[in-house]
Amino acid sequence: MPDVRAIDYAGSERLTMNMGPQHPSAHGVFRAILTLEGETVVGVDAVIGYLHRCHEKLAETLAYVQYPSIASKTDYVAAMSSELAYVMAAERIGQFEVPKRAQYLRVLMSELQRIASHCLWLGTWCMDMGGALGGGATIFLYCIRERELVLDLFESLVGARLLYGFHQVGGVRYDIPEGWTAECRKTIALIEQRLDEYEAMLDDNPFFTMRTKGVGAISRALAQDVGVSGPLLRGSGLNWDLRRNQPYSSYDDFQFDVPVQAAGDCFARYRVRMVEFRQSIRIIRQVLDGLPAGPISSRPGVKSLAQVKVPKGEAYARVEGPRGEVGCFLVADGSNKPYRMKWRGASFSNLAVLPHILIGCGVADVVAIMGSVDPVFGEVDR
Amino acid sequence: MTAGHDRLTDVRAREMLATVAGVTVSGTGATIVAEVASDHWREAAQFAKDALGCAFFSFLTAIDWKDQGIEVVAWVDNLDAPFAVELRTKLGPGVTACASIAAVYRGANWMERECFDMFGVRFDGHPDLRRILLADDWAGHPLLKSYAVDTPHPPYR
Amino acid sequence: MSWGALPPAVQALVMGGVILGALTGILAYVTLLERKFAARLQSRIGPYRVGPRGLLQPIADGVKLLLKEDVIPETADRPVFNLAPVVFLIPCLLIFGVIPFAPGIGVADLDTGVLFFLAISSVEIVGLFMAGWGSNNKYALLSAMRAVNQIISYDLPFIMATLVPVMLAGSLRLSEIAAAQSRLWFIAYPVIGQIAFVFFIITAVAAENRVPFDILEAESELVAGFRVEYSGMKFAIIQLAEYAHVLGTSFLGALLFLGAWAGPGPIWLGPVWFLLKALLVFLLITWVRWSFVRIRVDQILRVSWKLMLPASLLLLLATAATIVWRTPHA
Amino acid sequence: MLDRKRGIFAEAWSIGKAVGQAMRITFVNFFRKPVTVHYPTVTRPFPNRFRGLLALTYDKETGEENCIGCRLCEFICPPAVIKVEMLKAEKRNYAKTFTLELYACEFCELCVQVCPTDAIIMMKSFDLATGDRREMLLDKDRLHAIGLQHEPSWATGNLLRDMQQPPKKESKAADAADTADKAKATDKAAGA
Repeated sequence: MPDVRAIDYAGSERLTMNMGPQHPSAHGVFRAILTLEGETVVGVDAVIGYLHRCHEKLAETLAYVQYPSIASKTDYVAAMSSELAYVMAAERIGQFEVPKRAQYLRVLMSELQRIASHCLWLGTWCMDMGGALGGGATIFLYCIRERELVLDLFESLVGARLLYGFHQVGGVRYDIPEGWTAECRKTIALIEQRLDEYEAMLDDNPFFTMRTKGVGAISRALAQDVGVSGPLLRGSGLNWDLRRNQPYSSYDDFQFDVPVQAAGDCFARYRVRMVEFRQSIRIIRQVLDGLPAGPISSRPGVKSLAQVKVPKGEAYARVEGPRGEVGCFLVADGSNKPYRMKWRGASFSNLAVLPHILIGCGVADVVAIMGSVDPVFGEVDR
Repeated sequence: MTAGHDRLTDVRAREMLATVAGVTVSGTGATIVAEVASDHWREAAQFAKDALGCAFFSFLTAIDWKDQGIEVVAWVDNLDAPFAVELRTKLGPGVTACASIAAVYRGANWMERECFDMFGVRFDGHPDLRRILLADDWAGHPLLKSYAVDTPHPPYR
Repeated sequence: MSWGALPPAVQALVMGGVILGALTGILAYVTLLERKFAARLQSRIGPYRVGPRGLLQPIADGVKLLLKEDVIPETADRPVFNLAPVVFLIPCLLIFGVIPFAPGIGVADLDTGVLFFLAISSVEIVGLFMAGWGSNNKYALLSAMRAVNQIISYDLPFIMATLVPVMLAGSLRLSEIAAAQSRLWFIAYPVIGQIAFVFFIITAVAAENRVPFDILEAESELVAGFRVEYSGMKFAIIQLAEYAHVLGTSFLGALLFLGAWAGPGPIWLGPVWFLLKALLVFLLITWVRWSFVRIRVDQILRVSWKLMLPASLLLLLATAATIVWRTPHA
Repeated sequence: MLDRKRGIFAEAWSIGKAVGQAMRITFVNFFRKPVTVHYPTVTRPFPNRFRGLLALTYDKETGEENCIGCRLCEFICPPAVIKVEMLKAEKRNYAKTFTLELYACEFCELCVQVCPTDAIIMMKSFDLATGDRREMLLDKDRLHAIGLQHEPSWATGNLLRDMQQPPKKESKAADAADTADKAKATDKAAGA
């Protein structure tokens, strides 16, 4: 029974409309059963679970050496930060030491992944709002063009474009080939220049601001109460970023500032993410300048299943992914397979805020709000 | 913020939490692990939110300890004086009912539905307890250790 | 049998046939022009596989739509559903009847040319709403309702914007308006011309439901608007009608503001200049289309009633004032 | 769109400026070279470490099959798509059958990493589209054929493991020591 708030229009009967699961702006597989009064939404029931593969049961049957490349399939748009969460949880239980170079590489890859993920967010959001045959598609193609450059970097480093298996317990599996750093510097310089173009096209563009200012406002209390995190939390005025508040993998060696907007509406989230673009570029430059030499893993490469054994214990490792706090709560029983793994997906909680803020907005706003929440359904359904 | 009190640090929070009935505190540094008796579950959550100011709800899940029964874990954060409270309650062998904290934290609504979906834990007081990820007519609760033990080594192709 | 000896009726018939044939050819290749132009705007190539460098693409599209099965939904209101594309197409082709492509060439150069053009071009809403209603589909109905009030609310400013050159030229006959611009194109008119041209483009974009006002088939919400149940030949007719309407408006814009066939070179080059100017206006509309995000339907209506209508009324008053002030008192 | 305080003209002016700016960007882009290529005729270059199709290799000098049927790749593969049967012989062992279900392979490169004799590697090619799923069930000689068709990418078992070599023994004596002999132990087990 959707939580329907009684808005009494005189006699106009209600229209129940299905948005999804294969709706063009559904960002993957999500179905919202909207009850409409004319154009405004009066009731929302979200149906998820279409992409459910039970990662948590899989984690109980796959060893510590196998699961990182499967962990990247939870949030397939930000694979690096998903793997990092799992690997850090195991390292925290077993007190495995990670060499300095591996920590720097992890930071570098997470920030590159943030840029690529934010590119996809901006592109699909504008495509939702602007129409596939209109201005939205233009910005979508610009963003995809930039994202391809970052994916090429990942491809020359790891060999794959989206799902890497880059991390392993105790460090990373690949080192940077020569000539990669120069290519990386060239790419982020180009992206920085292209960012100014996106902002010129969108920032004070009346069509864009009309669609986003004051739409889908999330209050500070509601944000914390539902567990919304990342750009949504910082868009609602909360200065909370795991990279700075609870630094992991030597994030405290780098200077970067955390954007916070007070309004909490779609435009605030847009501003937060655009500033995050630039901060990630700033971090990448600092990492590339200070990359130490040395080994990339404190344990030998994967040779057999029983190679990594994590002693008995529990740990909750939190990573600041592009969509928010990606956490992996790991219970280890000393064997080479975890006893229980809970995956805290950022998009799951970010999506849980939708039924609270969609009541009362128009159908077109539902699309704009969905885009600004930027859910990825591999992470929602796990 | 909640009831005006001085700069709440994790040390003070630990003492305040210890005074609550049915709660034994452990854990080091900024993470306070609170073992809660299952009948004090909702009061402990309410206390954490109001007195300790843990407004940020991170997640709620369960662990199936086979014969010792199911243990429900909730992780809440105080973002200003950064410390985290890990509320844990053992439901006892064979018990699958637990108090719902969806009234305290709205984020727990979906998390508890997922816990019911995966573990079969019935949260009484939950406004709309039904399966969230699996189909409504799905038989069994996958994350229980007793589930699908007989199926051969994956893949299930 | 020289051209003059033919009875006027046959003359008009032959001229109509010639223009219709030329028009379908131009329309087909206008779609390709738009796709290639939009592709370049988005740093990609556009259709290149069919024929040399993609030139046969429109023909391929036409044949494909012809061969596609023509599905009629079972619960559709059959007569309304089948008639809608035709009612949608007729006005869009009729508007070309009144446009003079060169001093002598033109099907019918009515003395109330502009009035005829505006009246006929707003009849297409009937066909559109029939399509929305006929297909008995929730999304189509919602989008048809939106379309009706959007087009009506933007027709008024559109009429005001087209009246400015009419007042400057002092006549409704299109060829006279073109002739009046021999000295000075109306777009070059000191202040009034530029504002009128900008208004014309904005309302033209809105009247044809192009982005940023294309709430009508906002696929992220309404999946394809009123066309969702159409397929095969009927879908091709609706597409053709829509492009015909845009092309008709850009021909009108070229005639009203850019001095239809005025241009250097011999006299018979007139129609070519006219076509080039029309394509220029068409590309301008397309350029606007590919640069903006769509705005919400209630915002569109608010913009139209609160901003466009008062502004265009003001513009008309200003034009009248300048005309009275500039013409020496008789 | 119409906030009263700035008056109609300032409002119209800012809208005009923003509209002009947005259209300038699309216009500037009109003259940039398009990034898309005519795919089938023009293909983008493969990076050196490309993870493409899987293939079995032959030993360079002796021309023999590298695979010794040790089934390490079968155990490590997360979706368990590889099935190997060992054929015992006097000097060394061979793989009697080696099937790989390509339609379920995730290209995670763990099998290449664990292979002690660099038998299974990945090629710089990805287009093996077939009309029939059964063709995606690759057997030994199909895998060998693919190995000869395309250009192999950089990664082989030993190269990957050397890259991940943990710090030298003297710097972290205790930890490195036991992991090193554990690694040797598994080598011996694999080699036997």
